Amino acid sequence: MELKNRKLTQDEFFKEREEVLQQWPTGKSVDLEKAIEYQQGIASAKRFGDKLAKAKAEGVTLIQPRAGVALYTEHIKLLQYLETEGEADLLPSTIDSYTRLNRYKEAEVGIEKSKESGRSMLNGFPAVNYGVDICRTVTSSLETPVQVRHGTPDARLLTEITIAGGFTSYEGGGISYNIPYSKNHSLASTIAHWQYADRLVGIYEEAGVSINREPFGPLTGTLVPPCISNSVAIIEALLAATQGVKDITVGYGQCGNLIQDVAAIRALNHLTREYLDKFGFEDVRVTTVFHQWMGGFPQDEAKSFAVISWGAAAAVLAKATKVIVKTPHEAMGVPTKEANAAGLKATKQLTSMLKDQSFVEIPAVVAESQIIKEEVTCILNKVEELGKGDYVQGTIAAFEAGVIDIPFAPSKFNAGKLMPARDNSGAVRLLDTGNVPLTPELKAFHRSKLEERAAFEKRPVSFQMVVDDVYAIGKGFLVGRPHGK
Amino acid sequence: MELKNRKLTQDEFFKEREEVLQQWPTGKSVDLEKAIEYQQGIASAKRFGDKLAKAKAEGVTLIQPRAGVALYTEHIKLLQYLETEGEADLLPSTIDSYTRLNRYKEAEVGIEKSKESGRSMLNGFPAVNYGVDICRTVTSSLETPVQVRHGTPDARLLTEITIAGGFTSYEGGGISYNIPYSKNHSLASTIAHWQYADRLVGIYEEAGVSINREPFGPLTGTLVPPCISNSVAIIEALLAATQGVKDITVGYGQCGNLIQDVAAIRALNHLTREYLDKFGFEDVRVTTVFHQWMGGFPQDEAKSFAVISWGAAAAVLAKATKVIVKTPHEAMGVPTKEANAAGLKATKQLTSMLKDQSFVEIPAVVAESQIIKEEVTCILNKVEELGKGDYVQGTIAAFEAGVIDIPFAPSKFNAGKLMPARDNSGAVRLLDTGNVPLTPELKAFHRSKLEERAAFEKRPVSFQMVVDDVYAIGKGFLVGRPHGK
Amino acid sequence: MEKKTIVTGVIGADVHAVGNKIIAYALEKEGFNIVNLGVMVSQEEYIAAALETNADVILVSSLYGHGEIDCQGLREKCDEAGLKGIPLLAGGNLVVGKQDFAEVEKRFMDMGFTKAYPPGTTIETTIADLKEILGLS
Amino acid sequence: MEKKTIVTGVIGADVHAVGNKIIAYALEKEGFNIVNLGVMVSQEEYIAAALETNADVILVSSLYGHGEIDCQGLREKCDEAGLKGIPLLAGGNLVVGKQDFAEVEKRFMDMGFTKAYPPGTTIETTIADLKEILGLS
Ligand code: B12
Ligand code: B12
Repeated sequence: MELKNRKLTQDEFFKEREEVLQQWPTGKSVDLEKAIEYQQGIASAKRFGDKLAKAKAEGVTLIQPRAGVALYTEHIKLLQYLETEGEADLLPSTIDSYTRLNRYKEAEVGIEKSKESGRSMLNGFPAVNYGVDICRTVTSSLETPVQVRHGTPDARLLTEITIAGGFTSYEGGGISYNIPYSKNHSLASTIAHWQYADRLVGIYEEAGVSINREPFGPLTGTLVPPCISNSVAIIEALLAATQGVKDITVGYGQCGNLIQDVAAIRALNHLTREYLDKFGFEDVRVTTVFHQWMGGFPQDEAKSFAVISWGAAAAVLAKATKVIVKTPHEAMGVPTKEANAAGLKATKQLTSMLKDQSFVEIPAVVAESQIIKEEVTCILNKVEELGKGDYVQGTIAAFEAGVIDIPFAPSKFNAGKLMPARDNSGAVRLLDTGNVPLTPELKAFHRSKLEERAAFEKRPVSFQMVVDDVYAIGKGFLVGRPHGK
Repeated sequence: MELKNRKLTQDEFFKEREEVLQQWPTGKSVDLEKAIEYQQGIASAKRFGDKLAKAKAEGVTLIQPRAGVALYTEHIKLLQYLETEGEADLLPSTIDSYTRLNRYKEAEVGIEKSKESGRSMLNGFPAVNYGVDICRTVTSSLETPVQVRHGTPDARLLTEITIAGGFTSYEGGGISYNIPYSKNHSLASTIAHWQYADRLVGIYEEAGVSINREPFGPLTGTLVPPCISNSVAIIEALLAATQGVKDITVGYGQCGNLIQDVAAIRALNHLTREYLDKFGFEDVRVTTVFHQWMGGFPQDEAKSFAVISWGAAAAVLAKATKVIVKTPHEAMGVPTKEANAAGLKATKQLTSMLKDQSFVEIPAVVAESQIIKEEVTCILNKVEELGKGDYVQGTIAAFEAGVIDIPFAPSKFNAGKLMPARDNSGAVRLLDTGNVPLTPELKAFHRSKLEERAAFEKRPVSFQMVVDDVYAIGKGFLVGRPHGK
Repeated sequence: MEKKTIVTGVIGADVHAVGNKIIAYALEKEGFNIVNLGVMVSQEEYIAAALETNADVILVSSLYGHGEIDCQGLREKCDEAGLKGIPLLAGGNLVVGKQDFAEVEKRFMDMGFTKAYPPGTTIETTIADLKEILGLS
Repeated sequence: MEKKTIVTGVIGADVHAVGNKIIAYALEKEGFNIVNLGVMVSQEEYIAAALETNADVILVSSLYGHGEIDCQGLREKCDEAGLKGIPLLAGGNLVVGKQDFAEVEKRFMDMGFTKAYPPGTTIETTIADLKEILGLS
């Protein structure tokens, strides 16, 4: 059957489900009815969506770390520590890379090796191997809502197990957990897998249990232009809503120029609402997440604190509903719990201290967000056109054609023709628009911004700028200037 | 003779000088001619003013720590460490509190006790007790320009010794090192003492040696409204220029609201230039310094990093010529060298990363700085009026009348009638203008800003807001809200 | 019940005025009779004020790091002046640098202080302790 | 002088593509012949590519923390495939978490790697070392 953007039927879903639950022995223990009952018993204070809605109403920005280790007892201790010592408002369980690739056998080895060596040999929490009950042990040990964060192209079994396991929010999407995280998965396959995951959330919704869903905003985390990440987020929001999801948090990864960063969240917030409304999803709740700097980090911990704090400040000034927090160990490896808590506390300081300041409506931000909106509209119009009105078909065709194109993506289904570079103030612009269908005016705007930089640096606009920009942050800068500039 | 704002004659200066050099035995070793020669031998790269001028031309923000310990060998090691490991662009020698109060005997005890106990029992470097030669040992051990930073009402001997000792910049002023730092010194006495210090710098200037001078901008560091700190900085710049000073850095301590902070530096920069020009000092060079948060700090080190970083960001976005850096130990005590370097590195990360972004000309900043300019003009017009055109007489009268009034100042020569409080976005406004001669429009502006906050907090505008604002930062906030707001 | 009297001030050559003003304001609001000597207070001034006002407690602040030097001998001088046993509290940033507070506390107890407080002591703690020391709670 | 050939790639289930693209670009610019396998490269793929192109070095990146597991046995497989002695370099974020690099290095040397590099190794270091290993400098 042709893949379309339409709600899976009960038949389709439950037929597929039989297979999914057999992918690993722990699948057998998922009982949907009991799981719904279990979820219904979770108090509002521990529900992700409720806490986000409250924050949105109050205009404050919540803080959330990334964290996950191999052994579940250690994982609980880690999350409890981040909750108390780290003052986290929201908690994660970051899933390990083997699980993300459905390599549960290797995850099992990782668990065993971790037990032996006494240190976590996995880069996250292997939820599938543990199964429903241990997940419930984890989520019920905490006062704070917990979300599954991963990067899994085929996350169907993980979704089943973790939602039954008491998690109340779930990150990912058919595009955002494919193109930046995978090499060989076709978009058709991952979109189908995520229709399943979203449909499962829809079924919970229909039973009165609201699970928050979050497309992964930052994509590859490196020089991703706001129009690209916004377009992907909006598409995934539409796809999720189609399957019955009612609570969506759209995200964006900090690029570093404050005006552009605030503008990107502003545009994302407005456009997601507009597009959902346009397709009849007026009842879907929208919140936003700002990711602190997702690219390469400085090695030095003090310098990392500065990058973290700058991200915290931008998140608050943009009035994002939550901010995902990095740690002073970012450049080194998975952080210790102390380093994780330190990143949180630095962030909390600024989400508190700056909560009464907003940059959302200053003229420069409004102007920049107007540009992003125009760009996104160009892209999404083309997606609709290519899909003849269908966003799934349109998206697949758009990636094929390079209409949506994510810089530095490992996927072979990504065109890789778009070339981003920073302008003279550090905002991310398009050096080569590839096949992204911007209007001539918009293209000229990007070009002029880069010419401005080129003039300042006394060199032509060229690919060397892109390379310099990737290296720049390692040297402490945002814009990669030639020597002596 | 009546104290006036006029250049000291050679006779007056050298007569006074005889006395000054006798205040402590090390005074004898100051030989002005040889000192000028010594200063002439200091290379441009190690001269404070030259490095500032270069930074101003390039539009970058330099970083400078505070640091000083009792034993000079340790002091040298400390500064070398901050230079290499801390990546400081400019260095300080922070003077201890006994020296600041001319209690050289107690400083001597402090040196002895430090030798015995192996830890610094003084909160700074006792330069007078050490004398010219040891100061030269210090300044010549470093690659970077070094400044004397203190808080000394009568700094005449300290100035003589340290400039002869190779320091190329000198902080302080007759108002800014009196009212926040002293209880009983009359303004007349400290202004006279600082005329001496400025005249000495003028004599060096006339011999071709430029010493940078910096009025202490932040004053008490706590809820100081920009119009007050700007007025004091401009007056001290005028007084210094009158004595022949040619290189002045005017300063401001972060209040926390980004728009107001950038606006304050903008207004300070413009107005200092204007007033110097107005009085014929077109040849005086002006640069600016932004002080990271000068009030009470959070106890937690990670949170301190956030406050430090936010100050660094504001400094760069305001395009200040340099930023004075706090440390993660601020709330605890004089920092270790590691903590000091950490504060510097966090700051360096942002002065590099954000150097291509400026907020100086955004409309909200321009509007806010317009208000500050109007306020300062009101104050300085009144100072001129009270002094019948003489800024020294005018200043003394202005403090007496509360026309200039510094919140939380310990000095009995400060009126203490002005009452600052934060508005709903955290900008510092005037709850009670005391006798500060603002126009009715400006008063109404302040009032309306505070009424806005009062309405939000559902309580009347009152002194409790001031108290809440002082406590707020200890709880992580800028604005001290009543419970549950 | 009669109002208790507390002498407050910042000792030595220390000019940190903010905490002092805030403490005085808060304690007054709490119903204490406050004799605030402000900043740069000598040992003699504390004692004179305590004698004159028949004070129940002397609350010494020191922020600038020289507290350890400035506070030496205060207890002895109190004893001599006829203020034997008067509670002496010290707080602020009592020593130079970040030091293990247990050790700092010990040094101040050895000097005869009733209690010593670490940096960042909240006004709530200060009030609660004062009430306990004065038998008010 | 003949161009030296280097096989590059990110091992295992690792998809961190940025460093890999940048390294390939920089080494090519430096005059090397680069066979870039991209991300998610298996041990077998490295070996096949090295054999096919008669490579002089295999440069293994691993960022995501599982490098220690993924790299086990690579040297033995090289030996078996007839690539005895081929320089094997590993770099990136080789292990989970912030660990003492001396120990990490030892573990990789014990696995038969020629050299192992800590996080944040600059491209300048990478180029300099390659030249030394290949006797080009
Ligand atoms: C961007 C990024 C991502 C992007 C990657 C997008 C993409 N497809 O490329 C996304 C968001 C998708 C991502 C995902 C994940 N990531 Co990631 N990611 C990063 C980050 C922030 C930057 C990496 C980067 O691009 N650096 C810039 C490039 C230029 O530098 P580089 O890759 O380090 O390479 C340089 C040097 O290391 C050296 N080098 C590299 N290889 C070699 C080899 C040799 C021989 C030599 C000499 C030199 C050398 O040369 C390069 C140029 O100078 C790092 C942290 C960091 N470094 O700051 C984390 C990091 C690598 N990620 C990490 C993790 C755990 C993950 C995830 C598992 C979970 C997660 N956090 O989401 C998934 C993994 C998915 C998978 N299966 O691989 C961890 C690894 C932990 C560990 N080792 O202990 C890190 C360290 C973050 C952290 N502290 O937790 N990530
Ligand atoms: C503002 C400030 C200044 C202003 C003071 C303006 C003024 N006249 O008031 C200025 C800039 C002038 C200044 C000058 C100096 N300062 Co200063 N200053 C500060 C700062 C940032 C905040 C102090 C403050 O107002 N806090 C807010 C109030 C509300 O809190 P508080 O005073 O701590 O009081 C609270 C508690 O401690 C407690 N408390 C206080 N006393 C007592 C007593 C008892 C018995 C109890 C129970 C509780 C209690 O209750 C209060 C309310 O909660 C502190 C660092 C910090 N704390 O963040 C440094 C700090 C106190 N200063 C310091 C120093 C060294 C100096 C200088 C010598 C040099 C310099 N850095 O410029 C000069 C000293 C001049 C002198 N002779 O005293 C050091 C002291 C170092 C040490 N102890 O090791 C500090 C800690 C900064 C640092 N880390 O280096 N300073």
